[in-house]
Amino acid sequence: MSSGLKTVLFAALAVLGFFVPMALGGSGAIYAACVLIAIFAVMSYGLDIIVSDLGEVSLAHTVFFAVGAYTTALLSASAGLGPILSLAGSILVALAVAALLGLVTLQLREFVFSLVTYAVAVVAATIAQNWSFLGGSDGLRGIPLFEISLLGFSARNDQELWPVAYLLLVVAIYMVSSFRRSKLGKAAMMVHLNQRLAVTSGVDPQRTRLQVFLLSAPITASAGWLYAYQRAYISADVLEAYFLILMLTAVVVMGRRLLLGPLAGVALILVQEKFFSFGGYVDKIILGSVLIVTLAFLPNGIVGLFAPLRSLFPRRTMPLGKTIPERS
Amino acid sequence: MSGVTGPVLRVEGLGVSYGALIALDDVTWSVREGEILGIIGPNGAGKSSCYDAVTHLVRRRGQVFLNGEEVTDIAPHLLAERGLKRAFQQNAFFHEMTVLENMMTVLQDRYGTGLLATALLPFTEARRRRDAVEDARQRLLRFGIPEAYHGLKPTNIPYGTQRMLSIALAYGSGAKALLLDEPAAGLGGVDMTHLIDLLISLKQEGLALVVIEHHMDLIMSVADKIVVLEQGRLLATGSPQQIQSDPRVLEAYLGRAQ
Amino acid sequence: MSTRPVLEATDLKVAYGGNLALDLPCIAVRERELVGVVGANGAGKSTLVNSLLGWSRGSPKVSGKVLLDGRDVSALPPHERVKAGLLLIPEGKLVFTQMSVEENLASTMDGAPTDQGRRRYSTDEVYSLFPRLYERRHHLGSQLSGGERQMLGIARALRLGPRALLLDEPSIGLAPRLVSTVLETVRSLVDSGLTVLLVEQNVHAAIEVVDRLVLLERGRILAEGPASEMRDDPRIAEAYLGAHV
Amino acid sequence: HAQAQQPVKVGVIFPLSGGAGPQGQHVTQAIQAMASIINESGGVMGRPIEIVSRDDESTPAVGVSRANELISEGVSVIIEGWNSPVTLAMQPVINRAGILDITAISKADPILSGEGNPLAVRLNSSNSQDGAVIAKYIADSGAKRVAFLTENDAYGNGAQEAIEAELTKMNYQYEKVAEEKFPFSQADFRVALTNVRAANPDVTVAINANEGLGMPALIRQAKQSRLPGKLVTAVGTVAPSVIKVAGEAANGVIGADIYFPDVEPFASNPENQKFVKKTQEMFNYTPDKYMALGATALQVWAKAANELKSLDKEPLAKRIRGGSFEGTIMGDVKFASNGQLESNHKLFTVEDQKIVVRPASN
Amino acid sequence: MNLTQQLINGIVLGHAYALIAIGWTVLLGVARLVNFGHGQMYMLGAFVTWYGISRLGLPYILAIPLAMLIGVVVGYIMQRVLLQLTLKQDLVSIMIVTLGFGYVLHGAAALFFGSTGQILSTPLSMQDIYWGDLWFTYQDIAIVVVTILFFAALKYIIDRTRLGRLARMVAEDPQLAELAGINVKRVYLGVFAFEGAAVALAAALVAPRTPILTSMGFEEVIITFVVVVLGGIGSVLGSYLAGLALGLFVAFFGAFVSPAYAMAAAFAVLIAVLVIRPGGLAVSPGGR
Ligand SMILES: Nc1ncnc2c1ncn2[C@@H]1O[C@H](COP(=O)(O)OP(=O)(O)OP(=O)(O)O)[C@@H](O)[C@H]1O
Ligand SMILES: Nc1ncnc2c1ncn2[C@@H]1O[C@H](COP(=O)(O)OP(=O)(O)OP(=O)(O)O)[C@@H](O)[C@H]1O
Ligand SMILES: [Mg+2]
Ligand SMILES: [Mg+2]
Repeated sequence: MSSGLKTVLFAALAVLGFFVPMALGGSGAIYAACVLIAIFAVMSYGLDIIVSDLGEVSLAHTVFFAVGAYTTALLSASAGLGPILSLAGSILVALAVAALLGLVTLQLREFVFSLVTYAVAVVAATIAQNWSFLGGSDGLRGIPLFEISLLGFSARNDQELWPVAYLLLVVAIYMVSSFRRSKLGKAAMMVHLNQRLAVTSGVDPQRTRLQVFLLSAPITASAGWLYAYQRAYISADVLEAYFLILMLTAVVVMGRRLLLGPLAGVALILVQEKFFSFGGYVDKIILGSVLIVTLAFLPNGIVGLFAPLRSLFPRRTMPLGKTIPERS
Repeated sequence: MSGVTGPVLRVEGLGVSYGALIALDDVTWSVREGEILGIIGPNGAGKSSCYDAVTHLVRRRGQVFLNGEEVTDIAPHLLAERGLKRAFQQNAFFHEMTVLENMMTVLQDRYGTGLLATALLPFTEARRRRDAVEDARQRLLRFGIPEAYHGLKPTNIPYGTQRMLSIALAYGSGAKALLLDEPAAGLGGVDMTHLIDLLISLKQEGLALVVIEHHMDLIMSVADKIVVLEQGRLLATGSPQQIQSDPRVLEAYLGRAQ
Repeated sequence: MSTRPVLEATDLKVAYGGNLALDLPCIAVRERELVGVVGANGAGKSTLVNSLLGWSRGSPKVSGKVLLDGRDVSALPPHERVKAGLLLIPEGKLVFTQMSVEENLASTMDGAPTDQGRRRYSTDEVYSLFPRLYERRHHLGSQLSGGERQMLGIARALRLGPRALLLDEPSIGLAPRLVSTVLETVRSLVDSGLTVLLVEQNVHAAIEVVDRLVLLERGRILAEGPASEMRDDPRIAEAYLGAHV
Repeated sequence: HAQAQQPVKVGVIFPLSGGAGPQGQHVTQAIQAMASIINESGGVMGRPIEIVSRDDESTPAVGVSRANELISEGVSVIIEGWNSPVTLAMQPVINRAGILDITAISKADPILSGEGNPLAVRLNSSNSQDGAVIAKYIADSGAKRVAFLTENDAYGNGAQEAIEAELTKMNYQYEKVAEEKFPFSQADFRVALTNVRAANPDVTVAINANEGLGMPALIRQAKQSRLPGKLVTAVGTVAPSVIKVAGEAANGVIGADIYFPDVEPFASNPENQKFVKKTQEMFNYTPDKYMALGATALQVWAKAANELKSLDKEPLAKRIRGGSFEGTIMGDVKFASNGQLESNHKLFTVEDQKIVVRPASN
Repeated sequence: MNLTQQLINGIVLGHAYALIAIGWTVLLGVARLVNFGHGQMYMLGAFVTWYGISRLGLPYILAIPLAMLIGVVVGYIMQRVLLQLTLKQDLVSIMIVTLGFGYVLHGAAALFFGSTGQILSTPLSMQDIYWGDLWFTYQDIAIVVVTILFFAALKYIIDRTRLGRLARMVAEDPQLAELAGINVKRVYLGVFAFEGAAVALAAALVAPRTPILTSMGFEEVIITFVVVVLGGIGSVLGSYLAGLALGLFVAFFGAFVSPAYAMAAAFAVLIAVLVIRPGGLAVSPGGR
């Protein structure tokens, strides 16, 4: 498919996507679900470029999510800033944290990397739970409604928040796809697939890793930003395994390195959890089985089942786009 | 070919040790543009280590000069940016990408667009990508990798062709000095002739080439100058003729005269 | 030289995805025979030796019959064929880089039968074949030079007590004097009872030592015959004009 | 005739799985029992109550989406709250939807701060109420060397502060010989206990809301490590379920609580008798404090609704906050103006694995 | 006195950590595999032991092998399912599939054993030993002894025996290992079965120290993770020392600072260590 055509198709898709909740009947529950899906998808895209492109499994992305959420809570509730400013704030703090984390983990690979990032998440959770500045275990309350006065925009419920959530989602996806076509994206793949060759081709692995981190963190953080407004309350639970598992699953379940994979993954999980829930335990068994079956028996992920649908999930590789990269 | 200036690549007193083992000791050579320097020597003589030393992939002693400018302390990837490229003895690719994608990837420094540019000017990016595809195809063909293989994964093409691919990847978007480690290993027949033509044409473009080779017919036919290493030491330097007739070399390396 | 084929393959077909990479009606190696397989890159030499073991780093479709000492091993997985004495030294990566030379040589499946015509070389024997390995015995595989790896690869195979040995381009990366050494070693192994199928790019060196030569082209046998006859076969010369400029 | 009418939906959100799952299920059952009691006596405004129950999995994020579900199912009231963070997360969502939100158990003080829900109502006793009774016990017992084993979160620290505040208020002279904090999930207290034991306290106050795991473990290990002095547990942390797990070790533990099915004044309270009987026949289980609170929540709301002939949040909340109700299973109850149910505590000792209320106190 | 008691706590804790981690040490270091279902397998081991003793009325000494047997079965099934991914060395997928198994195990166990806390009391855990002020149980002694023996045996097997070597060969290059006559799949299955047995044994010995819940296991897998990486991936001796160190650290940090922050502090230290020494405390023989 020519890239021009692709762009057009995506534009069309992007426009259509906005009307999905209405198409589904536009009930409160639908909007609530769609907004959450959008938010968590954005959260997952941040992780996606680390897992799929850098080939590392970061377990610290809940931290970036939390950074976004807490910064927003503090700036909006305590400092009384509006959404735009709190978004800016969230991104700045996220960048700072990412830079720190990136520098610390520059040398680390595979399991060690995963463990250290996990350690960071644990320490972060402890801090969040005990530091009264962050509300301790009671968390931060009183986050105002999402209101941009100079646009006269205000979102009292999920339906009114949907445009924001959807915009954020589209931007995030576009950023990810741009990243993957950009120099940086290619460099990430080179470092991931053959570091030695990457170096002798003029790529600086450490700089690349750092830059990818610095791109990934704000994406996840911006999800935290909107989540804070949507939930109006933030506590240390945003650092819990729930979100981590959600992210990881979403990134891989559809089949790795699909542009729309994480979105579809999140949608799948949340729809099951919200509308087809059989109670905590059975849900766990279902989610677990889905992970096992898709990853172990469907080499191309769930999407592999619907080959025709492929065109909607363009392979995240270069034009010839024939290959299905497995390893990470 | 421009008038012969100073050497493109010069190494002085290069030394590498792995723990107790001294793999390379006080080795000096240089190569001018449009020149092919051959490095030969028994297995384990330190040839590959010499490359690792030049490209700063190992801790080493001595100095390295690129275009007369000292680059001893420069990071490996920057050396590559400055036009010092190398191939490895063991084939190296980006697995999981097709041959063509491999080639495009190493052309990023020429065709790649920055993140912002990609985001803001998608169509420019698309155009550059199309150019990249075309250029990659041309380069692959030039390095003797037939169209039929472009869609395959590197591990799925014949070993000989894999060799050529590694060279193509190493050369990437171009270089001032190119270090090849046994390019002819596993090559034969037409591929061999192809390699020779390739080396000659690269040389004629004014590239400074260093070639480690065990394939005497090849090296003797293309090299302008040959360095012989043994046990990490410089055993002899000279023209192919001198080397072939040098008794020490015969004894240490060539065995019964070819 | 007895005439009973130790290793025999009939209508061997190998296809990668769609394209047929190998199509041999029959190829056989007799007791104490050294058969050389030559051919241009991509001719299918590796595919041939790999498919005799049913082994590959890719995912080919293999069909056909492989007989070892008259016993059909086509159904066996690679490791079983190895146990049966059919050994392959692949091209490319052929040593365990995370293990010392010593461990590489120790890493054999013990207790495998050393039945008729199988001789398992002792560590000392392989060290005396390749003194360089002895010097490096405590180094990790990753620390070996290209040539040292080749030697280690061959040495490992000998330790496994081969009945029939498949060598895929052993001279790659070897210094000229070693090339002859290695090939002569192979020859002497054959003389001492081993049966070898040797894939070799360097036809001049090969033709010196082999009994029979098989010339592959695009997966098919182009020519086949005793080395003596093949030596001045035009097709060989033409297939290898590149080799000596 | 009530059956003809279409039912009033009541949303119920508690953890039904995970560590707190069993208790959450019991509370839900108690509420169902109360619902059928109410329905038998005419329901709410002549309409039967229909319980719509959800599992918050002790996770705020899940709780919020469950709340959203119930809202879109059109429930008239939501009774929720085992873990404070989950309650705090659900409050704004339920509040914005304009639905009455009654918190049954979650203890955190901010629940009543009005930020999340200006019309909050909570039944379980607050830390400050609890502090008094424990402090009183310490003073009465004349213990001088006091040690604290405290869960290191808002609840635990709050509870300990409350107790100490009360003690100083009574200006009772004592020495805090040890203070060990531990995370909620902790199950191995050997290290902490070693420190406490070394301090040789007269009384050790254990504050641990982790009924499933932490509290029984703590009780057992305290016994094994031969902790000197008395072991006093924070109000409402030693339910029968805890004693069941802790086994013998629980004997001698002292605690306090606000409801006991078979102790005066509850024992003779007909409403309570009805409730106990109902739960036993429906789920053959004798209700504990948590179950009673859940049931009372529903009962109070039903009374208010029937009285005002309305299901709207505003009037009902106003009626409950600062109001009082007669003839609930907890007797005649009164709510403070901030929505906190006022309760009175009773001390108890565990004797051969049964709760024995001490006549002494109150 | 106090310090000695804390020392005992630390030593027992440390050996418990090491024992829980042993399956992973082999998995990760020897075969380059991971198992995020480790924690749930620990939970399962604990509950099977409990079920054997309190429901089937087995003696403790028979309940342990029962738990290990179930562990082997679960491990085997997991690897059977994972085989393709394993051969591809697709670590990310392996991580997540095993995570999925953890989920399934948790859900299933909760449905089968119920989600109320249980006390797994064994003849050993019931018997306290008091030396003056000092307190510990026979269970604690058993943990320490078994751990030491287990690690010694494992170290010997991996470094000295053919079995260990086979596993390491497979770990590095399965296809090449095939050419050395090794049945690669069998080795992978074996390693995972071992993991199952090992973690079940750990559970049967360690779990009696605290009440057990079907929702437990998260802590365990994390501790294991720490121990294995800190010890230097694949280094048997390393993980033993790392486990011991972690135990003592937790005990003394708890003693002098506060149990509340012990784990976080341990993680902080871990980060520091790994940033300085990415290889972990010991350097791995096989592995990466
Ligand atoms: N990373 C390393 N650690 C320790 N020793 C090494 C390492 N790399 C190479 N060596 C040793 O250094 C010596 C030189 O190795 P090198 O690869 O340079 O030889 P070479 O000249 O390239 O041989 P060949 O022609 O066989 O490739 C060899 O003896 C090898 O064993
Ligand atoms: N894994 C694979 N997947 C797809 N095609 C393959 C694969 N391996 C080999 N082929 C194809 O099979 C044909 C024969 O390859 P093979 O490696 O056997 O050639 P060769 O004679 O060994 O060449 P060389 O001398 O360079 O090693 C080639 O066309 C190659 O593209
Ligand atoms: Mg070399
Ligand atoms: Mg080949």
